[in-house]
Amino acid sequence: METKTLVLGVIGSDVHAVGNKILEIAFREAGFNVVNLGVLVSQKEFVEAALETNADAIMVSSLYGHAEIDVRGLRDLLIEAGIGDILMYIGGYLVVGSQEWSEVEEKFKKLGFDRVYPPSTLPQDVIPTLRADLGL
Amino acid sequence: METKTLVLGVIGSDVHAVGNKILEIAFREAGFNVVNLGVLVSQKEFVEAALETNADAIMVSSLYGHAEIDVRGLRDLLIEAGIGDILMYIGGYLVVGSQEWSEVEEKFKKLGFDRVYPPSTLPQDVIPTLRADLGL
Amino acid sequence: MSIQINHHKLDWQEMADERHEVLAAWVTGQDVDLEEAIAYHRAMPSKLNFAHTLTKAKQAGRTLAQPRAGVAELGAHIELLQYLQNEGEADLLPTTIDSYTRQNRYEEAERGLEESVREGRSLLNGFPAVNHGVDNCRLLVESLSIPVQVRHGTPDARLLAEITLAAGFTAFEGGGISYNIPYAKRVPLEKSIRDWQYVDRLTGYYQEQGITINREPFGPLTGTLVAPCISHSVAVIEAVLAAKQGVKSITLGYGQCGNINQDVAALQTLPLLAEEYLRAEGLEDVEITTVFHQWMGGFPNDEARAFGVIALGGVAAALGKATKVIVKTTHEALGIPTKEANAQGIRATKQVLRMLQDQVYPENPVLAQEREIIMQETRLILDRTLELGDGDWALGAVRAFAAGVIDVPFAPSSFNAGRTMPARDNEGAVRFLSWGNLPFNKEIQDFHRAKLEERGKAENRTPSFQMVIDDIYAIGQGRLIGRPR
Amino acid sequence: MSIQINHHKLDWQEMADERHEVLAAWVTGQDVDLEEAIAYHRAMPSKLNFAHTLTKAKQAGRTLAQPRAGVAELGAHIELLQYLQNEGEADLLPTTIDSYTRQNRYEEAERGLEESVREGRSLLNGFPAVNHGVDNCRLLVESLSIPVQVRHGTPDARLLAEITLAAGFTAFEGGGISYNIPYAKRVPLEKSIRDWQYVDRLTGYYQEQGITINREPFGPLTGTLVAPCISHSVAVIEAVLAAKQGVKSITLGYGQCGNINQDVAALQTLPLLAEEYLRAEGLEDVEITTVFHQWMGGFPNDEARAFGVIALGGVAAALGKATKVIVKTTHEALGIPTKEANAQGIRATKQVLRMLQDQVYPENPVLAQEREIIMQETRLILDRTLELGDGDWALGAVRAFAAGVIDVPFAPSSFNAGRTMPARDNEGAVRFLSWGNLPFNKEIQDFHRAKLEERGKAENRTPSFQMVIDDIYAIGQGRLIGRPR
Ligand code: B12
Ligand code: B12
Repeated sequence: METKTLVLGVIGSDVHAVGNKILEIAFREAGFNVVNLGVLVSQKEFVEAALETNADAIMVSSLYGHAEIDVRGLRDLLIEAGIGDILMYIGGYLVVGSQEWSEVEEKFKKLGFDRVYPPSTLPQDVIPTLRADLGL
Repeated sequence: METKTLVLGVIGSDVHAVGNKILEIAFREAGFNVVNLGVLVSQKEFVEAALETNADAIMVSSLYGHAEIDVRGLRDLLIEAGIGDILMYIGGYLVVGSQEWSEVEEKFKKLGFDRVYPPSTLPQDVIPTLRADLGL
Repeated sequence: MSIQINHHKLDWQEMADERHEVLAAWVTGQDVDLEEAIAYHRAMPSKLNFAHTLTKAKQAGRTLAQPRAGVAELGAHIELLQYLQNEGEADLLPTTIDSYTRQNRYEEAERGLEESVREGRSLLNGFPAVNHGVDNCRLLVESLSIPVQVRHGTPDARLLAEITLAAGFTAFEGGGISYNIPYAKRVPLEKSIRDWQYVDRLTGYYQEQGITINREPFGPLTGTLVAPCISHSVAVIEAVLAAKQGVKSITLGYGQCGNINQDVAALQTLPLLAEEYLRAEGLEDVEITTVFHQWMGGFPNDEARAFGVIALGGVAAALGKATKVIVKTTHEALGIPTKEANAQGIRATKQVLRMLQDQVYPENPVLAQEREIIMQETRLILDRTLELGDGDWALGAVRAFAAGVIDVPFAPSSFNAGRTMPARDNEGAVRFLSWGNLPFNKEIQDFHRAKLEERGKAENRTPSFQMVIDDIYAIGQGRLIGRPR
Repeated sequence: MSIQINHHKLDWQEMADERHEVLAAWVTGQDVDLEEAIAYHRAMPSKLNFAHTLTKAKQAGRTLAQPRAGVAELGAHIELLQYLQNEGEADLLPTTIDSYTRQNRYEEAERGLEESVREGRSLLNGFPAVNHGVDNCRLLVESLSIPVQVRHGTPDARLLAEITLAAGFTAFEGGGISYNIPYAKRVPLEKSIRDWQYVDRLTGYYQEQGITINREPFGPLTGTLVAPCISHSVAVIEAVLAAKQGVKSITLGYGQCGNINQDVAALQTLPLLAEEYLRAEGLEDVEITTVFHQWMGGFPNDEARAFGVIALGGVAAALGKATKVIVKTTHEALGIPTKEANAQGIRATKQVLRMLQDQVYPENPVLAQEREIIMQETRLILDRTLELGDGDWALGAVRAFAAGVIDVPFAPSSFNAGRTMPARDNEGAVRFLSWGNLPFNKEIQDFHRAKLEERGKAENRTPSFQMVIDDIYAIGQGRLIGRPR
């Protein structure tokens, strides 16, 4: 079976490292090739890593509430880099405070994400969908 | 100075005794002559005690939520007994559950009470008003 | 009062006339058919049996959570209990009975029920089970997947017991002392004890047919500054009285006083004392479990503060390894809680219970001393009680109350001496400012005196009734000890 | 990295150029006038002084409650803090700084602030104090009647300190290790320690002028299964480093682990260890107080359950006699809390604190053993650290992290070895499944091994990383220990 490559990271000035480590382990155990950029990852680093590793998907985390500001333009950078149609997920505490989830989801879909996950997400909630989206 | 007499009691099938004991002590310390009927007091007992002691006011407690049912007709009994204009207060948890206070107050004023007090009432919140109402 | 009572087992045959009379007191009584009821119980799954669930928890060292709840109308009551089961994650359920039923005023209950149906809100403060009758109660029992208990405060609960046990309830709260002294004014103890012997004998009859019904004396009594020795004495007497009638599953209760050491010590000593006195009567095959009541006195109005009180109750229950805890709600000081508030109280409590379930409150000298005090005080009271009864616990109880040898603070009953005055010591444990006629020896008297002097010194005032009043309001005002400000 | 650091006091005169540079990093820096600031502090009432309030609490044996809170816009932030002061009844206030400021990205903070003003809601997760500048911050300080502290997570907080101290803040959280290892990825410890020596030296300068500013290393680190010996080691090193720069009021922190004995033992040992190592450096006139952080890891979504976690934190803080407790909210797992939720967290906590304030957690052998373990482990780490630093704590800290002698679990920093693996034992205390290079002796190693084997046996599985993952999710899922189901 084909091994798909995921680029993983926590965007912006965000240092929440625990969920990131757990996702890395879980995706690896699920058979993915995981490139974990860790915390404090810039948009540029995401794009470069995806290019370099010929990644199949980008998994963005944001826990600290600034995602809205941090992800703006990321999809455009990917398009510029020629990998505009790469699968991209985001998860975590995406806004400051709590907002209606459907609004949050819509907002981040507009910002270029294929799927948007709330903070209570467990790895096993994502992996089946991810497999399906990657045609596995 | 004149000593006014208060008839005190917890009406109906209600056995909450602690507030009643505290009110007795507080009213006595404030210089009133207190006739405390205790808990489980019927309407008839209130009327009889008021007549016998030539009371100046009746202080009804109800904590357990059935006051609405228990006090109906008490004012009429007092009128029948010829002491229809006696001052009458009620206090405690007057309805089952919590309802808008202004509604509760209005309901019990209609039922013949001159003043209506919520459960968080402390003796010192009542005594000045009582003095004034009794012309002391 | 001419009733002659003693603690011996009632003769089931001789009770026939009395049962007939009891069942005739309200129309629903005629639906009670004991043999059919026993068959009904036999067919019930064991997960619905209260005693069975308690035994499992006791063996696992776990504390179960049980709310209080009851509304007038059947459908609404079922909905309420299902909510507490599913959303509240309760381990055990209650059916709290309304206050008219508690006073055997079934007509007033009927009126309250009718009005409640008409107005679409409960005008009763509980579920009038007698008025609903056997079949309706069975609908309730069958709609739940965990055991359910009758909780009330009824001096004469004979009819209520007949109906609810026949309906498949597997646990029944109350006792001849604990449901009289705090809940009545003029009911003689001879009468209430005898009426509860009826309930216990009925329970014993079920037991003889292999159906275990759990019985639970009401531990907290007036809920207000009741020192452990008082509630423990009542609990042990009611345990002995119940066991004499053939009851085999007994849960003994204690209401949180607020000092963690005292609360843990109280929970640890309660089954020890009960087993000691049961053994002395040759009653060895009774399973004793414990119930801890979260703070039973006045609560803070503020819901956040109330959560603090509730959680602290959960802490003491878990550290004291109570078999179950009766949960309060954040609406306690506001009125009968909504089902949401009730479920929240359970969930907050369960979080605390689970986080502490594997932790052990370490043995230590302060705890040991507290245990020792409770054991000594309770034994002094109980031994004097038995002496007064010439070896009979039922007689002894009546005479002990008359003599003030047992004396419940703030109780409304005229058969309670009301000569003790409890107050908190400088660490918040409940002690005696006056012990009235409690048969304390000099050592114990000195202990209480010293403890309250210590507090007096810290507060720069002489211990007096003002301390008691301050203590009654304290928790509602956000503190444990009513210090002068 | 070419920075040469040591633990000696910085020369104030020699710092002039550096200060100039720091103040030039953002336009608001130019408003800092130290002499004027000192006069401003002198004129402030003592009730606004953080250190003063802590001293009083420590003397009275009371635990104070402090929330976390910060929004972007000044007016809204003032309103928030006033609400927490008046409705929340906070004893101490915070100003939580946003994450851009923490990374010295003042331009992004400016943009976030502007957008927040435009949208009428905070797009920043805190208050960008640098962007607001001295005068605006003073408006804040002056609008409050209790002391306020800067709380953040900034590896290089020099400008933030200059501005907020000049503005009348009297307490400043953070330290060269505790605000680097959990909060940064590529900042060398030499740099952050040096930058925090600047902050401490600045604080020391205020102190020389008679103005006491409280300093507080960040105790909980990553907030996730951090055993006491790790956070205590960092706390003691930062205390020594701060005291060397002339800081006289230091609050040392510890984040709740969840086992009451371990938590109480941690709170009891923290000041003992700090005073021991300060004394060894001849730093005797430093006042050490303690801060307990309610559970810093993942929280339950459900608010009622969260109240349970919060209250249990209050219990440990009170029993451990922490000088203050940092309060969580029921929105912890939902997002930044509303002011109402924040106030509720404080009130629930204060109810618990007050009900326990006069109670003493009794001395006992389990607690004594827990203390002994923490003392031994921490001393092993600290003594090895000092050895690695050839007697210099700053150098020692850098080398200890490089060697994994101090090793914070789950830390994002590349200067942290990341070789330890913590897990709960069978009673929920945090132990080590792997201790990496922590300089534990055989006795301690055996202790941890035995503790985890005991849990493994109870769960019928071999201790492994799955236990760690289970433990991380456990509290959020309603339990302390991540047992298999
Ligand atoms: C531990 C913690 C910290 C630690 C982090 C240590 C570290 N370096 O890792 C410390 C104390 C340092 C910290 C700091 C801060 N924190 Co913090 N922190 C937490 C906390 C309590 C737990 C996070 C955690 O580890 N959870 C456990 C892991 C396993 O879960 P997770 O991180 O949520 O990840 C899971 C899911 O989210 C999901 N997921 C995550 N990413 C992705 C991506 C994809 C594609 C998918 C499919 C799924 C997915 O899967 C993961 C695994 O199950 C949370 C609140 C909570 N959850 O209870 C707050 C929280 C995240 N923090 C918050 C904030 C604001 C901060 C601070 C700004 C300020 C502060 N309060 O002090 C700073 C920010 C520092 C910075 N620059 O980033 C807020 C965010 C608020 C918001 N967005 O509205 C929270 C929610 C707390 C709160 N309610 O205020 N924090
Ligand atoms: C202790 C207590 C009990 C004890 C009573 C022991 C005893 N015999 O005294 C026990 C455990 C036996 C008990 C039983 C019941 N209780 Co109860 N009890 C309480 C509790 C916790 C405290 C009451 C108390 O002593 N407060 C301290 C005293 C000093 O305050 P107080 O009684 O409120 O009195 C003050 C004021 O109300 C005011 N006041 C009172 N009367 C008057 C009159 C006048 C004229 C004025 C001016 C002022 C005034 O001044 C008093 C002094 O400050 C309250 C809840 C709470 N407050 O936290 C529930 C509460 C009163 N009980 C309640 C209920 C429903 C019951 C039960 C029906 C069922 C049950 N839950 O088990 C039974 C009823 C039995 C019966 N037939 O009456 C409900 C009432 C609900 C409602 N009305 O909506 C409450 C509010 C609890 C709840 N939230 O469910 N209870």
